[in-house]
Amino acid sequence: MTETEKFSIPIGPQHPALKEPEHFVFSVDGEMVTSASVRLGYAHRGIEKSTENRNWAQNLYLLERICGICSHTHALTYCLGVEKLAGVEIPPRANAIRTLVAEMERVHSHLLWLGVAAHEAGFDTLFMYSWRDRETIMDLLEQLTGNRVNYSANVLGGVKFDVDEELAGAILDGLDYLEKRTYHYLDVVTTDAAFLQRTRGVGVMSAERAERLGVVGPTARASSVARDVRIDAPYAGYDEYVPNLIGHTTGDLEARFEVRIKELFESYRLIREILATIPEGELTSRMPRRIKANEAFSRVEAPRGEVFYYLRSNGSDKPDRIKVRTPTLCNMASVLTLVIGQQLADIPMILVGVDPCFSCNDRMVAINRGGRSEEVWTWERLRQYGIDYYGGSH
Amino acid sequence: MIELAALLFFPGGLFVLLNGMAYEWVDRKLVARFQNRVGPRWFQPLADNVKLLVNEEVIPENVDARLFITLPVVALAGVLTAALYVPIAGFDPAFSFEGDLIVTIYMLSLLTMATGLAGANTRDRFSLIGATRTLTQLFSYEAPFLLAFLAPAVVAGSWQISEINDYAGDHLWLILTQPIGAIVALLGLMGKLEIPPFDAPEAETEIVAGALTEYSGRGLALFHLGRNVELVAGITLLAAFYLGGISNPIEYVLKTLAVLFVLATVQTAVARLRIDQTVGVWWRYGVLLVLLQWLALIGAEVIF
Amino acid sequence: MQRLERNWNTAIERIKTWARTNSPWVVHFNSGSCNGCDIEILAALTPRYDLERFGVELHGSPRHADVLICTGPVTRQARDRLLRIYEQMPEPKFVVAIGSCAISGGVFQGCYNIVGHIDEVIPVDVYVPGCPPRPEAIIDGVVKLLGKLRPSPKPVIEEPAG
Amino acid sequence: MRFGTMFSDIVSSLLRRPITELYPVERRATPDRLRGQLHWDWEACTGCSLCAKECPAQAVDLIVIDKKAKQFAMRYHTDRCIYCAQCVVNCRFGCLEMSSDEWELASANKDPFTVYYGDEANVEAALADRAD
Amino acid sequence: MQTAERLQQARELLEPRALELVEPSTDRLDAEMSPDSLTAGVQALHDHRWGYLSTITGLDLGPDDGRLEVLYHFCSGGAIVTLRVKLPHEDPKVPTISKIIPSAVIFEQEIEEMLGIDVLDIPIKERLFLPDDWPDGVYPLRKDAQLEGDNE
Ligand code: SF4
Ligand code: SF4
Ligand code: SF4
Ligand code: SF4
Ligand code: SF4
Ligand code: SF4
Ligand code: SF4
Ligand code: SF4
Repeated sequence: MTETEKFSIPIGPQHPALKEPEHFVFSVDGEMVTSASVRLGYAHRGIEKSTENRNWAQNLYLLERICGICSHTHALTYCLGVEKLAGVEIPPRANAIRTLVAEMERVHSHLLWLGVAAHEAGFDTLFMYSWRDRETIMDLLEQLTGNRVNYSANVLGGVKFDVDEELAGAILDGLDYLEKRTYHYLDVVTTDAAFLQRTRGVGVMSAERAERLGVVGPTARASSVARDVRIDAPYAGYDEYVPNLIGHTTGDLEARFEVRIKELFESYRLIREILATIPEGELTSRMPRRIKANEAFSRVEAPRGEVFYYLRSNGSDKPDRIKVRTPTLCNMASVLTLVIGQQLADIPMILVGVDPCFSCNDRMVAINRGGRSEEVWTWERLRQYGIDYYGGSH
Repeated sequence: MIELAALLFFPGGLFVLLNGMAYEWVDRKLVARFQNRVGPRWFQPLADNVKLLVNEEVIPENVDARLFITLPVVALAGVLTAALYVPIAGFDPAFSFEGDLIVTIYMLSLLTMATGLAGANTRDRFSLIGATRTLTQLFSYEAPFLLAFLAPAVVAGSWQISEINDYAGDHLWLILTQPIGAIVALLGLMGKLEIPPFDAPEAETEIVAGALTEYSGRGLALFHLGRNVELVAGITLLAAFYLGGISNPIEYVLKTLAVLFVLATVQTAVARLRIDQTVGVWWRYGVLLVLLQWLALIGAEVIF
Repeated sequence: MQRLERNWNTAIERIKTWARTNSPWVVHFNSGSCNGCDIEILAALTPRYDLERFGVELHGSPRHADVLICTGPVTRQARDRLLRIYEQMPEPKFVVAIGSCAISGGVFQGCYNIVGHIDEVIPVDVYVPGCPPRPEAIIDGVVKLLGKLRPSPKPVIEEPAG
Repeated sequence: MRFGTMFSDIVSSLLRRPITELYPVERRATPDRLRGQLHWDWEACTGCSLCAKECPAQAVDLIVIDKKAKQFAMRYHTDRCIYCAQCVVNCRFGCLEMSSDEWELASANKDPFTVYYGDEANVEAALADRAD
Repeated sequence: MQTAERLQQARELLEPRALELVEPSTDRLDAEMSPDSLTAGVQALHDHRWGYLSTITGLDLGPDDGRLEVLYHFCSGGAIVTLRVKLPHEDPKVPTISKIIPSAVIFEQEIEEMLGIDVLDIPIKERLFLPDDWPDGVYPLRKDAQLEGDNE
């Protein structure tokens, strides 16, 4: 096989669950992967450029809508950055409320992920139940913030709303229920035979590899890389409400499930702590409309890993440049490099393994031999190929 | 004249179709209830099928149009024929002869074959993969499935469905004496119907809708109906053989619904198997178990 | 004789309409949304809201679907895909635009990679504003779509321009 | 390793009523904070335009009819609005409010999405202005 | 290890190679690099396992300054080290760092596409974000880019 072969993994353009559609292309020399690239851009809207034409307040809502799943994370990262730029200190109560919403968002996001992952594995019952229980936290978020997704909880300089006794009580009740259910899900993902055969030992990533590739979030932590911005560089209220780092050593899919579910318990604990000890005080500080020329970084731990913002102001009421780095992009970058120099047969495992979301990974591969007829490879066939290649010891 | 009516309306044709839709509803409703939701209304399958029938049927380019149109008809005709040999609604089968069991089982496979061919014919990549998976799966469960249905035939000493039915009615329920066969037959039926965990051939998350991705309108409706009929015929056979025979409508309803209930439960409680795992399960355990049971049966014959 | 024929035709029409309004199968396309609307659509299928009550089934293949549910503003890269999916659906087909950005561009108005909103690319039957609309509001949209079909079945939608 | 870990859920669901809420037949009460359609109290408005200025989606316009006499109308697009409440925060005179009950805005055409607020004469003036 | 210690370590690594070092705040160290010394700086951080590459930011400093700038952000715990490279507006070139840190490719692709910065020897040249029919030579993140639709 001397010709260069190209694989491309088309990701269903219509995709009810989530995530931007992406498109992988692998070039292969014989058995060896020589290059890998990814095509993004189906959901590329040009947000970064548009921030330069909008004022600081408008950008808050634009950036919040980079992604509806971690919307609060993006809004929070932006607010923290802008407040740093302007040198504004926000009241402690506002900080606590921001942290509260962030943790509630983590709960919703992890439950969502559990459901989607189960759906991808063909376990619709688990999907239905985890989403049923997720409604509990969605209701609470709606009661607290006024919207189920894209909460718009933040304003520059603080938050929009307060928590009172009654709401706090409702949240605590909701948590009690969720905690019970979470124990059950932990049990399911760690013991269900049918489910484990899709996750145990699949997509293993060693600690060293994860470390070097700059993988972030639960994916990194499942490979025993202790990386969590909430602990490393506490922001908002996290210096008072300190999460414990949840790690795992095996680095396979099962570990990633376990890490995420165990993080839920941490979030429940933090939420309870916040509600018990929330400081009194104002909700907002005054923000200037124009911000002097300056630059700042802002890092926040999203449910899927570190979000990184670079912000630069030039003295006007609009930013000069805002750069957004999302965790998914970061983990994607590591996939691409992980496969170079690997055997073709390893690709599926690596893809499934590194990416925190599987929606598109379990799809298929088309091979184009030197531009001639397009031969179609299924995921299964590729996997089968891998099994055969390694002597069928599977 | 009466025979023609039997063929077209009762217990053949129309009745089986309606029965099939009703059972599809029961199945979907049960799954919905198991998942703590309300689920579809009672006329849902009817509405679905009528809608598909009246909708436009798109015939994609570069397919063999004649095959594209005839395959669904063949599929439905096949299973309808199979249904004629099965004691639907507790009445004696419309037709019956020595050896009709084998014919029935093969007629039931016709649907799967047609699905596979339909997928291969459309040349869409998802369809192709779906077709490959469908056929792979067919070849893996066919043998154990057949063996599981032949075991009752052997003890009854006949290859005729009505006689095995009578035998099962007179003796201890075969599910007690041949539990392994019963389980394998049930799982085989699930494989045939491509319901979870054996739904890899149409895994929506992976290959959209498998072999039938390109079908719309009438063709899709016929495949759907075919599936429904297969469901009825399959569980009727299962109930007749393993649950002590079916001799009247009441028994029919109770026993087939019992099988359906088990079917729905299993399907809700498990995750999908990958296609290689499906094949593995069948060849490694399915065949082995059935053979074991055969050995036990032969042993029992010899001893008593 | 003529009356009989007319009655027969209206009866057939009635049955068709009945079947269509009771079995809307949907396919979903995200042409650049923030995922917010998409997760709410998914949520509408789960036990709490259970769209299957109305006969809604989510299908992966546009060939099986009667209703296209669109979210998000249309990005340059996604435009052709959107058109292609719409063209693949068999007649009669309907389109529901979910979320403010699908209707008007919402917060993304003016971004350089946006070509516009859904109804600039394909005809839309029902609009559901919100950012994102709650699952109940999505159900409300579906119910309004079905209501629209009911009195007189809408004839074939004209082909999209462009 | 066990099979059927979800079995307990399945059994308990079979015995209980489904959790599904029967919307639109039954309509659950919505939380007070829910952000639905925007409403404007024109009597309190001073015409500062701060609401329109920071709206991220250009969903509100303040139409000045007569600046001296403080006669204004407001055009609001429910289909552009992203329900973020920045305008509510911005208005120092408390003229803006988001309804917690008007969120079923779906429509088969786009006409209802453009809403005019203001007293009758002003709305008419604004409409006439637009017609030109 | 504390943030200050980490920054001190980075300072020692970068001192010999940087044009200028500043600490704008307690958790940051900015190192001004020339395009030629960039790889050496990255190599030094990489060899001593100092943190991970968080992202690469490209920016246009505007008509007054007339230059482009590329920032390489490295994070380790709470510390952020930024290597800054200033480039001319005409014909900007930086070396690739993907030989050292392979996962940088995606970020380098992005600055190429969005700002028209030529990343020398980058292994992949394909489009990442922009649509297939995007005109060549239009770089959306440059201040002088003429973009339709981007009005307001
Ligand atoms: S977040 Fe990324 S993909 Fe989305 S608009 Fe911005 S640059 Fe494009
Ligand atoms: S990581 Fe990014 S894409 Fe993923 S859910 Fe969060 S914001 Fe959305
Ligand atoms: S599952 Fe992973 S690869 Fe697929 S769209 Fe989501 S982030 Fe991308
Ligand atoms: S499998 Fe994919 S296409 Fe199907 S519902 Fe799930 S995410 Fe959507
Ligand atoms: S309407 Fe709002 S939630 Fe929906 S896709 Fe657009 S920005 Fe996201
Ligand atoms: S306070 Fe408001 S109304 Fe008064 S001048 Fe300022 S903007 Fe205008
Ligand atoms: S809620 Fe937000 S989008 Fe709507 S009008 Fe007010 S500021 Fe504009
Ligand atoms: S911010 Fe308030 S007072 Fe000012 S124009 Fe708007 S509604 Fe009127």
